[in-house]
Amino acid sequence: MSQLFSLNSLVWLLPLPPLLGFALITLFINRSKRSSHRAALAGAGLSFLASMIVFIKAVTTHALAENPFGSAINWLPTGQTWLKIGVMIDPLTAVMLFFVAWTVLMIFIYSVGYHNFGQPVGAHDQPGLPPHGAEVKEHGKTHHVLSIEPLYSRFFALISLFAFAMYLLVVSDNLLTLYIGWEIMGLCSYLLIGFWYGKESARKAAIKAFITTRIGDVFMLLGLAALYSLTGTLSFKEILSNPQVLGLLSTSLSPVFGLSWAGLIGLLLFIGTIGKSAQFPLHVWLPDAMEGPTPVSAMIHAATMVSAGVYLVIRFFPLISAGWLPGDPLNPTMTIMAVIGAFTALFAATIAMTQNDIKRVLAYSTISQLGYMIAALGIGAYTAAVFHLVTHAFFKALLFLGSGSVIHGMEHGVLHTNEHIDPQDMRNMGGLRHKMPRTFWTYLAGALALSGFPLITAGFWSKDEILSGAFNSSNMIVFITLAAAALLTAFYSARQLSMVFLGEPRTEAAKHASETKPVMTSPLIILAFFAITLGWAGIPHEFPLLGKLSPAWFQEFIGQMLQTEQVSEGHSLIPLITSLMVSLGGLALGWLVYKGIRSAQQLDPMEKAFGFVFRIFQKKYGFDEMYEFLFIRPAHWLAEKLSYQIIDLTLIDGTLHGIALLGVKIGKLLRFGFDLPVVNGIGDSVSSGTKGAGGLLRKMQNGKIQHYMGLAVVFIVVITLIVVYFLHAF
Amino acid sequence: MNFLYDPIPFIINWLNSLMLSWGWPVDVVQVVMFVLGALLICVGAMLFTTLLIWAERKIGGRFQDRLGPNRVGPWGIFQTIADMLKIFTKEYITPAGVDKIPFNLAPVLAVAAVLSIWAVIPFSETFSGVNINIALLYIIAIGGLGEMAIILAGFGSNNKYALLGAFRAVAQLISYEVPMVIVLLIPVMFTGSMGLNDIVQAQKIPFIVLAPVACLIFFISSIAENGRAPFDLIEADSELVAGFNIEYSGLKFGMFFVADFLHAFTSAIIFTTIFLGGWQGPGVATHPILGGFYLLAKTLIVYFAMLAIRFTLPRFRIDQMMALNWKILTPLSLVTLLVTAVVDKSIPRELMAVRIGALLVANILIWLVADRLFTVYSRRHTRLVVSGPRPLARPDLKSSKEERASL
Amino acid sequence: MIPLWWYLILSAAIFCIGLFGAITRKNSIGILISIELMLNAANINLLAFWRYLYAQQGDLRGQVFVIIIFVVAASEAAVGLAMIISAYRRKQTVIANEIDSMKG
Amino acid sequence: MTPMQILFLITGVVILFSAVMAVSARKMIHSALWFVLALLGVAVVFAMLEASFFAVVQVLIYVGAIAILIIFGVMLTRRALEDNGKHINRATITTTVIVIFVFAGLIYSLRLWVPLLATTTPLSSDHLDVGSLGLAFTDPRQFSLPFEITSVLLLAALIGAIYIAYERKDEKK
Repeated sequence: MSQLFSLNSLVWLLPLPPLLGFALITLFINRSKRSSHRAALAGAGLSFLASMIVFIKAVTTHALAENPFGSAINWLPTGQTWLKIGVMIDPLTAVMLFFVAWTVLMIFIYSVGYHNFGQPVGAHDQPGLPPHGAEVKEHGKTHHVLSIEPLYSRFFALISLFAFAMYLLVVSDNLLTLYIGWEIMGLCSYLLIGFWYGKESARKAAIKAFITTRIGDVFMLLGLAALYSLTGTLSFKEILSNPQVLGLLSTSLSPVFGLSWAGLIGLLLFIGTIGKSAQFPLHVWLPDAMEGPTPVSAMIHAATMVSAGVYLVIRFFPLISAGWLPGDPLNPTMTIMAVIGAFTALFAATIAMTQNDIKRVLAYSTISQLGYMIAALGIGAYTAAVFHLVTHAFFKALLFLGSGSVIHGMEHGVLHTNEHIDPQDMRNMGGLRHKMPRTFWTYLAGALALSGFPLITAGFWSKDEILSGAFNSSNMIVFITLAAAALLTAFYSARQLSMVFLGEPRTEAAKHASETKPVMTSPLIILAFFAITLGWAGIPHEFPLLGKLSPAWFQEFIGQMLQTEQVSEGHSLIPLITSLMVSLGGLALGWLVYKGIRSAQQLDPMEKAFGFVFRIFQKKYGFDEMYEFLFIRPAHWLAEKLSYQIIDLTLIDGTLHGIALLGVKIGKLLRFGFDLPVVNGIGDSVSSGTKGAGGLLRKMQNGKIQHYMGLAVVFIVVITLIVVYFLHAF
Repeated sequence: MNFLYDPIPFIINWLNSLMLSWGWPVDVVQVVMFVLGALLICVGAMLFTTLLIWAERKIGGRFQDRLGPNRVGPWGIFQTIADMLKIFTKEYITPAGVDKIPFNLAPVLAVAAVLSIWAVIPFSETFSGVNINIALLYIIAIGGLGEMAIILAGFGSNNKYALLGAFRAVAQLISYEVPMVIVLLIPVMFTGSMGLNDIVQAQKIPFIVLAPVACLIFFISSIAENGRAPFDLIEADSELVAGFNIEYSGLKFGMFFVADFLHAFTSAIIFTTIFLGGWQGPGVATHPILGGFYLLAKTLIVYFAMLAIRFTLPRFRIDQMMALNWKILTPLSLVTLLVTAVVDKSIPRELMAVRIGALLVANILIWLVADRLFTVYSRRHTRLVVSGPRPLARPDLKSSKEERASL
Repeated sequence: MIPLWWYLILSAAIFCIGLFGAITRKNSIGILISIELMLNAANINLLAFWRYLYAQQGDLRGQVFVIIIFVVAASEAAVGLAMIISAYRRKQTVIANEIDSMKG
Repeated sequence: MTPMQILFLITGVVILFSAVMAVSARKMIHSALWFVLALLGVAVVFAMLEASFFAVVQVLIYVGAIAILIIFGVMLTRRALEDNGKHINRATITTTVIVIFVFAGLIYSLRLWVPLLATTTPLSSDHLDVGSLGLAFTDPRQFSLPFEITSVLLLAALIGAIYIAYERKDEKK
């Protein structure tokens, strides 16, 4: 019994409740919207509880990294060996579980409100399109109010499946189940981006996301296969905690680019991360993914799924950095990571600066922040990356949910005023701080955390840690790039805050926007709490004044993961001052520039000032067009000309037609030469013979039982006579 | 004195040796002895029956608050003889259209079937007609012949009512044979033999103590087998004219009549033999003749109980009778058999007191449970009787109960 | 003593009479009776063989066979009569040769 | 000629005569009654074979059960009895030939068989014990399986007979 309820089995069971919820909703209770979200919430809640128990147990376990708990079982026989699957809880998993559990549960709760549970069914709503709102007659007047999502149950089924996959990915102790979770998440991402499949843009975005991430996944699968064929195992513990294996991998040379096997595999896995975490150049899918419902954006495309990419790199950091010690020059894979991460951080931030869609800004911001983490890993700032991953998950989930709340408020205004404007366009907003105070304050907390507002926000501590790491490992280019990106981050955060909440309402809809329901705002408050306080778990020792108060718990906890004695990044004043400057400066600059916008039609002040550069940023450097020109059009052309016209129509069809014609000829020959005269002749004669015999024998089969009996006796007598006289049996 | 203690075997041995001394072959002597014995028992039984008929009428009269036969001889004791004479002298009417062979065979078969049973009954430790080891089976088999007689009578009469009566009778007999045979397995189980003498000898304690429920079931079934009240639907004088024997007259009817009485008495003997210890009693070991008297006394007590039932209880409806058999007696007998078997086998023979106590307790438990179940069942299946207020002969008077209360 | 072959001849004769009846009787109950006769003939055979060839060795197989045949005969009579009555109820006939179609 | 042999001959004649009557009587009920007589004769034969248990069981099962069933069946199908057509069908002569042939064949095949002339001595009492048969039926090493199968057959026949003869309400005309 104790075995059954042990922590170990709890870890095994941890991902399952949402899967059960998914099955339940899909198979049985999808007719009832209430039962659907109850099942989904119950699933998420159970997993949440389990995660918290596991987390607390993990935190209180001494030297968890050396003795992670979990177990493995044989799963697939592969020749003489077994492919094992199992679960494992080590410090990294524990913190992943912590933020995944919290954000997932918050987003589940939030979704109930976001999809307008309890509102009437819209008369013109159709499955696959966002609800248009319903008309309600009250006191003799007709109100337009929000209407419930038609595919409500499907949504909860899908996010339950997604939550299952995420938990599976987090608790697995091997690359195989991680990959399974990874791919289920890809599928869920595809389904949820295309949730409103009635919209063409949503369908296209879904396909784009699916194909783009698939490119990364193929490389990741290559890396996985290489790893398995070289080591014969996919278990993290057996690969990453085994100096022998790591040493072998890092010293043997691979056939590509002169990289070591460790480097090559790391690179291949990193390409998977590029796809999943939307790093340059595979970043194009993430902004389009904003076509999905906002909880989806929050959950999949900010807090969890994209984090999975970073998680993979973090998990395989020992492999990627095999043979590298802090202070050494970076090895090729790490260099690539640092370059791509830093570049993505800056590059996405520039685009984020220019976007007008509230969710798109956040989407590019996400890309940028993920770039931060990758860059941090590239320069070896391991704990800083993990720290930023956690804090980012909270404040970015908060921001997305907040933006959803804003959109909801705006939609309410739009329905109320019948104004035909885009409720997601920031130019149409303004002054919402009075209308939506709870949303404003929580959003403010999130935005400040994003921009790294000093001391009181979690983002400051984690970002500061990354900047110190970059500075102290003397990768000045990376440091400067990241600092610039941080400046831009603060700038667009301030821009967003100013455009959305500050100033005066620029449209009628904004004037009539209203605060959303508690079921949506209470998750915001909880997440805001974490967005502010979480950073205090990781204040470095060397930080002036505060460092003495806090024990840098987080760094120590995560730092166990590394064999080297690297607890926190070395600290000095220059990065601190830089981060203070960039965050406060960026915020002030943004506020100054955008506080003066008065009308929705007004040209962006930055565009006025910078014109051409701004437009390049706004067009996202033309990446979509470039891909269209470079890959999609040629692919279409090739498909049309080569595959369809030449190969398909001419070669294959021609051959097939030839074979068919030949078949017809042979068939005719056989029919007239053999079938009709010989086979049919025999068959006919057999059948007519049978018929004749039947006609004779029919008289015996007259249903008269005594007739049969008499015949039986006669035959027995005859047979006995034969036996006696001819065989001399007696 | 030996002769007085055990006279019958003494006479048998004497006759045997006498005939052998005449030089007759052994086989012939045996056949003669069999014939003699059969004659003796038949005549004895017949004579006894005349007495029984008188006694029954007399007791019935007492039960029904009248005198009964009281004119012919002292206490009317020769009434039966007079009736016999009357029956002998009556005309034999053979209706047109009867099937002669079955019609005439039936009464003979009826009496023969009952008398055949007497062949196996142990009258005392040393005297019984034939001591075969499957006597119980034989009794049941002979019961089948009795049924055959009824069918023959019903069919041979070429009369609708007779046929109907025969059908009813045979249905009843066959049905009640089922629980009877099942509970008969219990004494067989206790004894390990189907021989009646073995069964009696095993009854140091009568089986009525060990298996009271089985005993009760057997008693009820044997009354039903006799076709006596409350199971007298076969004859149902007031309903069916007379049942299967309607077309019979004279001595043929008399034979059915005798068979009926004899059958009842035979049932009582069998009951006594199987459940009341037969000839067992104090002093039989040294004075076997006492056994015959014990058997007779016990049998008469049982017979009296049957009479009491006959003259007090009203008749069943046919559906009630069938329900009693198939829904109550048969399941109850199966359960009893099962429980008794388990209890009996699980307690060693040496612990006699424990065994008796356990069997008693088990039987009481079975009875309580069955009683509870059947009460519930019968309440649920009570037919609603719709009737208005009872008409009063003199509505100006209050009902007697109220009257009494007012006094 | 009676030799074995007396029994065998008796049983063969009963069997042949039963066979004759089974084929010639029109009434299906008559057929049933004839079949029972044949089974009885078999029983006589079995018991006779048991008595003469096996009883001294305490071998019980003949008796076991007889009991099984009793059971089979009883089952056959019960089911057969049930079928005859059922058929009679539908077709108002017990003539075997008139009951020659499976339907109805 | 011992008395037993005389008894056997008498019994045999009775059996054969009543069997012939049973298969040839015009009235079905007479046929059934002759059948009962034949069965009683067979019971006597059993008794002569010192199988008294089987003699009694023969009476119990055949006379007490099967014969009564058959008579019931005859009575329930009485309407068919009253038609006065031929009671045996056309194939009588052919069948007679066949049956005589079979009988002759049986006699012929018995002719040379050695144990045919076997006689035996009276059995000792322990061979007559029903108990040993009963034990044999409950002994798993002997005949408990056939016994169980037989009881299942009996149960199946019971249920089947009830089901077949059960008059369904909706079929009543």
